[in-house]
Amino acid sequence: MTICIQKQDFDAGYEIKRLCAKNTNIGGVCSFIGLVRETQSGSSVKAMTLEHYAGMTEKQLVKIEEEALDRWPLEESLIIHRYGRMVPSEQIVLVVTASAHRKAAFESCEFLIDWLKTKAPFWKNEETPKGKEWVQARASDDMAADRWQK
Amino acid sequence: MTICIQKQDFDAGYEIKRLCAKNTNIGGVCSFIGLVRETQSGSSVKAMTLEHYAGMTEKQLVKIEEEALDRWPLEESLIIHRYGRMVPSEQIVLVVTASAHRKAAFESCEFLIDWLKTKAPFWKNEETPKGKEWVQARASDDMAADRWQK
Amino acid sequence: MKILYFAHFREKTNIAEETIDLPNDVTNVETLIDWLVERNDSFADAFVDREHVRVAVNQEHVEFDMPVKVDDEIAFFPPMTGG
Amino acid sequence: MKILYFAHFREKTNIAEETIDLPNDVTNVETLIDWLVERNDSFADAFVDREHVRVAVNQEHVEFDMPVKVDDEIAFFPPMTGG
Repeated sequence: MTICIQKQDFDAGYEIKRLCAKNTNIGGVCSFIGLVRETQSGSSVKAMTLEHYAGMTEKQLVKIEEEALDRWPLEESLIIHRYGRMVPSEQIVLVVTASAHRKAAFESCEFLIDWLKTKAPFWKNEETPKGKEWVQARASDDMAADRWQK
Repeated sequence: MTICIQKQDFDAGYEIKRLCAKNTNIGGVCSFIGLVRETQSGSSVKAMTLEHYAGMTEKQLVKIEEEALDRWPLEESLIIHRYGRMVPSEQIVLVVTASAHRKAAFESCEFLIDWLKTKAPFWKNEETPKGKEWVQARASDDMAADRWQK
Repeated sequence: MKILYFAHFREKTNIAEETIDLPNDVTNVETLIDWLVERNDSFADAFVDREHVRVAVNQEHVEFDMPVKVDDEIAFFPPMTGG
Repeated sequence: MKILYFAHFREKTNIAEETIDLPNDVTNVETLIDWLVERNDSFADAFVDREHVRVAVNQEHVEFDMPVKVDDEIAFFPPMTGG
């Protein structure tokens, strides 16, 4: 169970490999990488800057990872979330979950990313031809997060 | 859309990176890695040998990947499935799906692995202290695959 | 009381962080916002759409009826867009 | 007609692949299995639990009522356990 909030890029393959090394109980590893897309709601994005609430972010992420560990029989888990300025194709976030069985790995990975989208204190600011704009929260993301409510 | 049936191991990080390179429409990449577990239904596994039906495997995998592309708006997809003898912790299979949005990436990745578990012509033979045994198909895997029936 | 402003709250108020004395009549988040918007037009503008104001007290996401105390860290921000 | 045997079918029959002439009375998968189990005890044993026999004709998974022809590739195997 590891949380990293960092400015620098990450090597997803290295992180996945390191997470699973030597744990022979792992049968399935699910990972999700979020990337900066060039096209967002019709306009072209030159870059995106992610701002976050240092302190609160770490605190909230530790809590949500604990909840995931309560709900699913996970062997390992990892969240890396970047902040700062990124251009299209750059990696923003990595979530990795490892379990004996694939269902727990898939569900917990999706749970964590749905949660990050709506409950972690990050805000995206996009540079488009129209200027800089704060990305609006999306109802579909709220709905995705709500379905995990017990 | 790539299919590899191979004996040698793979580098998941390299494959994911290569798949997404230069495609700035990708917003989310979901991947699943299946590993050999040391403990299976109570007995300890020393090694596992995967046999497959060369020819049919490739044909079936191409079809199922096409079905995934029909059902979800995928930008890229990749399946690597190994055969031969593997020891605990070794990688068996890699499925990667990339889409503009995460929901399509998660669903199609889970669809492909559920399908591989039950419909791709692979058979696992485990070496345990009791001797070599063919792994029995599991009803839970059939149920997981059945929920994707249209 | 320490107050942090994120995203458009920081941009509109031109303040990232400030420390203020607990004003009279401020007992909870709602009354703190009432007090802030009286300061000037920038604050009034930042908080105009209260439905989209999110708040954390001591780094926990809370509702507007949450009591606030003199040594609290309060943060205002729009709905989150991480991931 | 080419017949392939996988997993325990290969082990029990001791045959991975064979080419046979299309026997009389064999019209579909079901009647082919009927003919095979008459060969000897190993074949009878391999196919004893027909509910767990899976078959492909020309590399397509099919049911037992699938017709078989002289130039087909038939494969017998247990339920798949890939992934």
